[in-house]
Amino acid sequence: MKNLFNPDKRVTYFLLLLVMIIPLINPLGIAIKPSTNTLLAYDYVENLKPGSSMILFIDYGMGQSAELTPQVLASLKHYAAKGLKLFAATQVPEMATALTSYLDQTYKAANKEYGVDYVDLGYFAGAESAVGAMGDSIIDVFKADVYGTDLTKLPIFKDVTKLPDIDVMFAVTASGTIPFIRQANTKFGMPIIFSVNAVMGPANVPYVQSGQAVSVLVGSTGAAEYETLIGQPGTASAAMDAQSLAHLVIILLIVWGNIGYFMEKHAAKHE
Amino acid sequence: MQISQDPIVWLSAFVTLSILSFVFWNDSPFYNYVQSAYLGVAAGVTVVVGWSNIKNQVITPLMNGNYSILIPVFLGLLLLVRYIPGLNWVARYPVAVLVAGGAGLGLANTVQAQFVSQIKAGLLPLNSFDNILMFVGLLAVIAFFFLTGRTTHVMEKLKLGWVTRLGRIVLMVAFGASFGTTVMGRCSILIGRLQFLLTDFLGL
Amino acid sequence: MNLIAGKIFSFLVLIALSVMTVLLIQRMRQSKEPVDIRRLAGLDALEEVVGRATETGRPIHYNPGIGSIESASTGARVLGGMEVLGWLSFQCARYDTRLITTHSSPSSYAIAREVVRNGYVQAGKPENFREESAQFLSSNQMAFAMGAVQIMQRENIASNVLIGSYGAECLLLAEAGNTLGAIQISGDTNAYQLPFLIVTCDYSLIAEELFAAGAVLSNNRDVYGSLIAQDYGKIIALVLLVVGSLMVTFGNKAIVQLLSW
Amino acid sequence: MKRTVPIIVSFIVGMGLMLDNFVKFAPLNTAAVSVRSWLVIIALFSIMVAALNLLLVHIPRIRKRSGTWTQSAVLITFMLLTIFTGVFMGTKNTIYATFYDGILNPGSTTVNSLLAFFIASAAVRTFKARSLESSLLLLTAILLMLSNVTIGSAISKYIPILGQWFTNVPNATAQRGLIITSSLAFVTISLRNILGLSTQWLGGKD
Repeated sequence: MKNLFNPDKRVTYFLLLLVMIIPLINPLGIAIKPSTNTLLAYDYVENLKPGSSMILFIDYGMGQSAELTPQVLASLKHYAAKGLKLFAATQVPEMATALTSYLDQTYKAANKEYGVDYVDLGYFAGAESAVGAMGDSIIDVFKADVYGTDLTKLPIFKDVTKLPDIDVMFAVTASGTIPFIRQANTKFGMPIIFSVNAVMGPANVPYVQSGQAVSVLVGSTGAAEYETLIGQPGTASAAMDAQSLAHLVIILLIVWGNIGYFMEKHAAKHE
Repeated sequence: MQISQDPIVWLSAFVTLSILSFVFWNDSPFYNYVQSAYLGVAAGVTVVVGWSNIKNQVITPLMNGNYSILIPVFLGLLLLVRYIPGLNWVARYPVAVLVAGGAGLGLANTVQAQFVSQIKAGLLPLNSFDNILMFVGLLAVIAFFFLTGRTTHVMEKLKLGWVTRLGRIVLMVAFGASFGTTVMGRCSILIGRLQFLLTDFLGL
Repeated sequence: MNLIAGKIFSFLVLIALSVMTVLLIQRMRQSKEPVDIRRLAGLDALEEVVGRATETGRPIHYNPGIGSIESASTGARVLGGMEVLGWLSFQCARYDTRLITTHSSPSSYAIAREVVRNGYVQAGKPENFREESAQFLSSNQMAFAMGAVQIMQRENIASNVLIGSYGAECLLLAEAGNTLGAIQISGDTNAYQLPFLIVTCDYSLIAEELFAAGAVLSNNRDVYGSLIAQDYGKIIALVLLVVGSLMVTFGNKAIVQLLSW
Repeated sequence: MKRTVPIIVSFIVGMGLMLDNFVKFAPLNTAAVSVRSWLVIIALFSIMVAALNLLLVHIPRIRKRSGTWTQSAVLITFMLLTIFTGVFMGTKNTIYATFYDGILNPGSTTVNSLLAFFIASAAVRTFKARSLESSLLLLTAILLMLSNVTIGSAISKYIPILGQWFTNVPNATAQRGLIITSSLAFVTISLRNILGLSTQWLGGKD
């Protein structure tokens, strides 16, 4: 009785791997229907007039990139198509090089002009304190872009010196939304679109309801929905079938474990 | 199926499989040494990126005559003094500025961003089932977090012990929601790795 | 010099909270009043944790998690855990029960070693203090978790106490303790890890309950004072919510304007 | 000099940056702007110190050949190689790029992916409905798991609707309660730091 309901760990690992690999090789093609959160973010950007400015903050480590990078790429393709001016920065050192490649895959690929349509500000230390300092002056915090050119010489900074001069913030975070809300939305009412790793989705619903955040996109499901909306299915959409089956297996494992638990408790009560 | 020719893809496939071997073989040497290599590279990248920032944000401005930057640079260098025995108390000054600066910036907006704004968002007209449920649930959760005798004795006197239990139950729904969504996050990272192995490496 | 519009109410709330916190901490430092906290399931279970270990002769394992003491957000939680550890080490010294603690940062290792040795000194048995009671494993999350799991399995622990600041490693620690049949108490303020701790552990201290338990066990006057101030802050929130919601129901937005003043 | 002055410094900096948000007072506001810009530079030095601190942990272990010193040796060699190529030959250099794309990217992602395995094994072994609370938690979790993925709406169109309702009503109100109460805890802890009532950040005894 014990090991039937309490299988060796490796059994569950093989089961999980199997259920993920099969749909990756031949997808089941279950339809992806965008949820309200994703539509909120997408529609907000659709209604921005061309030439509006957007600042992107990458606040997640390389370990979370599988979950959050698909959303960054989907959103940046959308912003490039809408002709938004993009300021991009990251507060995680190891993501500086990755940020450059994300910009190449989206803004450069849409042959936008560096220094005019987008700028790569690279890494900044100080997390929330630095975002607070950017409220005074972005140029003073960074002084130069990733390539070392003085920011004042870049055309994109013609009428932008501090954070409030930028129209919208897109914060992609695995550590917390509050630092961005505190230093940008609370201080000068800057609209913020968030993409968070899945664990933080439910905890940030109150900030959308209170209007402190435009929307909170949740993990890879949000990315798959956004890819569907911009009509460019990518890695997140391809992963959705594997996600569905993996979730089913984990639910069945929980139920199976609990059946064993209750039978054991029932048997013990009758001894 | 044609396996990729790119050596970097081969290296990352080797790293991926070595670390995955940990799951089936707890102290696999592959896992131990590949992980050490990865930790070394991660620390190295931090120093490289940090150094390029020091060049852009400290050295170039100093050479252009912006000497006001000497104050934070001096405070920053004091952090290194921590390793000289007997002098480590000097490092407390930059730490004081960092800790107090962060606390001050956080304090400045926390009350408005979290306390006041979320109370304002909680002021719902009690004319629908959802709004009434949210109103009672919010009061119960806040009452659950009464901890000291000064408030909990009053609650007992007013026979409101059930409010604390209701608060705990409503909290369980929130933790259940986070739990369920966490599973999605963890799975998507493993699926991302399998996608890399199947498509980029094996070319399926 | 004038106040910035739209932030005045928050400023007043902040001043009220600051004055309450400072006054209550000063008063609690002078008063002899014992730390009076509402019943906490996790706190009462601590006796059971020590009792189970003493009867079976198997050790208790404590682990404060991956959070570091230096950082503002995790430091307070690890210190709360260390206060529970102080009580645990005193009880273990009294009943000659073995206590093993595992750590991911040199600073939490050093402080824990001091706390446990102090427990043995207070119990009048300084010579019984053993090195195993504080072990530094690794600062890498996964290596740290697996190292602690191996020690738990090798020592066949009777009780597992996970009170501190955790990341994803708490799932590994709690699962290992559960499969060993150990009685487990957990506590953290991190809302993202609490679901896992609640489902896998017998008793859990939820969010600020952790600080309350620490204050009771180590008679920490400052924490007790600030907990009272927080409770008064919650009363302010409840009054605003009840009055505000009733007024909004009848179409009167006065409280909403007050909050946005 | 060793304790009281740092506490005074933290009081001035903390109070200054806090008041700057509420009060329009020219000298305070301009001073706060410069202090905020200082924080960025000091934080930059502190991450460099933290990274170099690794050398102080691992090099003695290599010299003494104690414990897992071979792993420490691998760690330090890769760290120094990365620093050398990155700083002197630039981040576009092939060795640096190979380390970045071939070791760091797969390494950190795969270490994080291990957690999916541990959730699967914990699902059957430890996620038990022990009490009313853990059963409520597990039931909500299962509903959210189904409504988060595409198969949920394929099974029945009510699952996503129910999932959305649970997320936007009971979950939202509980999270709002958590936000309000945790902000009070944050305020008291930050105040104790700024006012020097709790000085664990000072460290050391003297």
